[in-house]
Amino acid sequence: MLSQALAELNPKMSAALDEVVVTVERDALLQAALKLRDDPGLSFNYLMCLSVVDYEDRFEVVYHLRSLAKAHRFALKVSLPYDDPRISSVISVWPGADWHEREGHDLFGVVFEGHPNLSPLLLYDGFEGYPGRKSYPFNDYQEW
Amino acid sequence: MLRDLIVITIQVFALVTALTAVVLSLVWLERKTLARLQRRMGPMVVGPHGLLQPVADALKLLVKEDIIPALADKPLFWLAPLVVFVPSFVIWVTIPFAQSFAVRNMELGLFFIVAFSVLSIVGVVMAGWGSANKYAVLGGLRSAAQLISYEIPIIMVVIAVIMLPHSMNLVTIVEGQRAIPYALLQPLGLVIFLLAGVAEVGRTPFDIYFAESEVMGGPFIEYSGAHWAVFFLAEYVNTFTIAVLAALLFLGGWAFPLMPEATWVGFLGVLVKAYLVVLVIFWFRGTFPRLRIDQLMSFGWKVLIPLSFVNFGLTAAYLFYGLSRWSLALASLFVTAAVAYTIYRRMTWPARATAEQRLAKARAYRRVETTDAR
Amino acid sequence: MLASLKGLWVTLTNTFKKPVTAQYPKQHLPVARRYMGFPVLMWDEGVGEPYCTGCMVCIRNCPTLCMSAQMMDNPLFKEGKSKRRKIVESFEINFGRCILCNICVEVCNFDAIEMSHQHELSVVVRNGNRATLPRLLEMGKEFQKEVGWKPKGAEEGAKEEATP
Amino acid sequence: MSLLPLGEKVRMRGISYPMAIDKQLDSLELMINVGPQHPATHGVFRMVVWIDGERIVDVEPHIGYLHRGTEKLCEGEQYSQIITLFDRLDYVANFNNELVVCMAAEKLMGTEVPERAQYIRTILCELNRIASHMLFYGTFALDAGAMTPVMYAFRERERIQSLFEATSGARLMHNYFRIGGVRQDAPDDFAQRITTLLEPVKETIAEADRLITFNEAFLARTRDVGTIDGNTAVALGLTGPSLRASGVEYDVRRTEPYLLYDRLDFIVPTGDRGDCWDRFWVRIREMEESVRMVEQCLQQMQSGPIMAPTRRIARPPKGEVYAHAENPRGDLGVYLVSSGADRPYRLKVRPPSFCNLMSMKHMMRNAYMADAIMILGSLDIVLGEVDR
Repeated sequence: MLSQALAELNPKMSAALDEVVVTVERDALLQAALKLRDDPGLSFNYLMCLSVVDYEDRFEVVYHLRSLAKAHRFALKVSLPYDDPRISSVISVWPGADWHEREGHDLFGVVFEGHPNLSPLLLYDGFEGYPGRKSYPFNDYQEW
Repeated sequence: MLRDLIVITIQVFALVTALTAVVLSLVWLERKTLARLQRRMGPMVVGPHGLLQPVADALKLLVKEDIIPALADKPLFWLAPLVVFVPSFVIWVTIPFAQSFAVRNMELGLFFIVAFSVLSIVGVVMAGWGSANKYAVLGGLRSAAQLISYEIPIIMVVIAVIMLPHSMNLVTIVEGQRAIPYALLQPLGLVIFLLAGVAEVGRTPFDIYFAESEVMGGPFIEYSGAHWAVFFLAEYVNTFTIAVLAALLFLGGWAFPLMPEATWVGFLGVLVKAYLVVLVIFWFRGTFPRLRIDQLMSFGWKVLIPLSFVNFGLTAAYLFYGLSRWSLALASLFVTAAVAYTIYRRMTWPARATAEQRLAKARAYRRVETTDAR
Repeated sequence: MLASLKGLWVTLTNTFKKPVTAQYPKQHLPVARRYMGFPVLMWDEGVGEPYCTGCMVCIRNCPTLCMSAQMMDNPLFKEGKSKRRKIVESFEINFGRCILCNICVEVCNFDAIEMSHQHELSVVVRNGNRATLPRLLEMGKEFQKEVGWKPKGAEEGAKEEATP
Repeated sequence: MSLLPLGEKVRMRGISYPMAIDKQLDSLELMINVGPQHPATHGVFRMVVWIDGERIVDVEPHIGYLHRGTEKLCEGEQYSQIITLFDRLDYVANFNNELVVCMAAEKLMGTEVPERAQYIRTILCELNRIASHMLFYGTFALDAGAMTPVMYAFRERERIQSLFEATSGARLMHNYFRIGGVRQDAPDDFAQRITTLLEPVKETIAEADRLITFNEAFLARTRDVGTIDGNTAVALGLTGPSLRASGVEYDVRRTEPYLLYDRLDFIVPTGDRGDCWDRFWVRIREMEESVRMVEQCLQQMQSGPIMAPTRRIARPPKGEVYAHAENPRGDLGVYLVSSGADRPYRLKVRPPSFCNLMSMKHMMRNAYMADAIMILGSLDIVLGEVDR
């Protein structure tokens, strides 16, 4: 069903333990998201989690989706190049992505294009660097 | 002339001292009452059962640094506590504690009281504006709206009381209750007086203008030390005033049947009744959540004010047609009960019904689920 | 207003029940047997030395890095009085950093460190609560006396008694 | 008086423009900072509120005052140490938090948790839910201005926490669940203690109904305040009791039973209007259900092992997993990416309060200033979890 719905978007299917993982290209994300939400057979209307993972050579943005009506879930993945982490925002599809995307921008520097307000959420204004990334130094904090 | 002046000075001094003592006792009583309502102990350390705690509090407040915000409007900021404080004390000049136990027994005593009690609103609004704090402004505006609207039911109820003995003199009013306290004649009046009185002194459930969880003390947010202590004093004096007035106007004051007419007995009687009313006010505070400002206003204008007019009308009819006392008491009681039931019916009833429905729905869903599983 | 009257009744009935609070500085509520207070070092009465050998396993496992220790050769071992080849020379726990997580106790192979029942150790200085070896052992002896502590190796399988 | 003098440029909602003056009423919007230190924000949370009189025009929440970088810290800690960090996320529902991270790691390692451990976990999680909802009941009533319920609620919380102390050794930060089981077996008098504990809890829940739930003033304050309908709630990602109050029957315990919830008989109370009172009512009813669940668990519980045979240092295989569970505040998810080491490669927490707080803006539109406090209270946020 998933593969049918997303056929023209060139998805890569895989499975991780108990759930299906679908990877799509980043240009196809919005299209895929709309389809996932609006397809009556899928109706993934609930965005559970949006995480950004830093694999040092690439970023992966993972959307854990759930359909409340059909009671099924899966993970949608988008891979981003490390030096150009831009992705379209899904806030128009799932408004609940708002703060998750701001957090991803805050901690990882992933730019969610189309997000109305990517101001710092967890960090203070003017914080430099992206502390979520693996390259951010870990243990150089000072005890005050 | 000079002798008069000395006597007045002594009297006022005695009054202020007595009221301060009352306030200290009220502070202790409130803390203990609330603690017991909440199954705590309350102050226990300073003095036996924390009896000296209010004294310690007062001392602490007096030696505390008095901070004035840099942007405050200083004259207003300084004057506000006094403007709140003075009227609440001036009222006491005419409140009698026994037949001949008042600083000045005025013929228009009640008029004097009502007229002066309105003045403290100005002080609260001044405090709100003068503090240069947005929360204080909000609180000040709220207080203006609240206190002015709740003056009306109080005045209407007081008028209904005045009609019975045809006098504004508090001594005459109390003497008029020798046979039967007005609380039994006008239960509706007592209820309105208490509710509006609680709103007038801004205690829960009507403590909207200094609600801690919303405006964090409202007009008093920037006050500290002695300034704040003055507000505090005024608040408790006002509470006690409402209680004493309720005792005098409705509960028969010093005049109750089958008791010796000695002055000290009357004095004690008034005091006991006033403290009982105060306890009820504290009890309210320990039980009820507060209303929102618009709900407070609509409760005042749509419920209390019409009701106070009804109370007035009932009393007028009673006097005009010369009906029996019982008819007035019963009619008043009936109106009170009907209004209480209407509010219950409109608020609680639907909530209970929906709650039952939802639970039934949830239970039905569970039953299907379990049979499917098996 | 009937529901409000009901509410008034609830508070009124509670007024005449016994208060449930305790007057803290005067009255201390008992802690459970398992209560995890600050970690302390145990004292081996039989030999007269700490159980701790300074093996640093707790230090490596501590999530907040609040401890440090040093190991030395055990003089009693040379005399043949003790079976411990190495013994702790110095040990320091910064109680201000400790989060009372019990991990050090779990990883310890010698039953040398235990969560005591001590929990009232406030100080006014940041990092002002660093306990060194003598203090830790002192607290440990207190704790041993308080609960009748035995090393877990000795009471294997024996259950902890229920607590009040 | 320094209240925005006329003619000055004002910065509102990020845009700088000349003083907003309503031509007809000559009124202007007043900007108020609610928080970071405000009694009603339940922690260090700030919302900037623009009000027109008492009406809220706009509201902008600001979080992050408590950001400790838990996710990043987790990447540097062993799995056993991560549990201590999770205790500190949602610091009023510690057991539930520990459970999720343990579940994630167990799922990844394929560990089968022994039954007794599962029962102990279920009981403790449900008791913790009661404790957490008790806190909500008290503080929400306190927000509404009633000061007594908070004392009654804390009385019950104390009883529950004393039980936690006897079981795990700590009242709040337990560090009791382990990957593969629990740290220690429950004490001998566990069942008996819980039975004696549940009686006053039940009494307090009934008392809550009598004291405040159906109180007229409380109903006036909460009925039809901060309504949010089911579809909007789902779109905004609301979770937990706040979502169920809008009529969406989504409870992880029901839809994806973890622990032993498939063996227990319980109902999922839902509201229909999605207002503050519904959110309050749903939580009160959930406490009742939790009490019933604990009683059922006690009946079914048997003795047995409490730890699955695991290695001392957990090293989940390479892979990723998303585990979630129903916390008192909603659906707490943990996305765990493992590289096969003894530390997670990436650990993302999906905190329910975070998602609930996001929708606050939607509910507060056109509400009163006093309602804002009620709405914030009804969402039952814990800032430790929002900021992580």
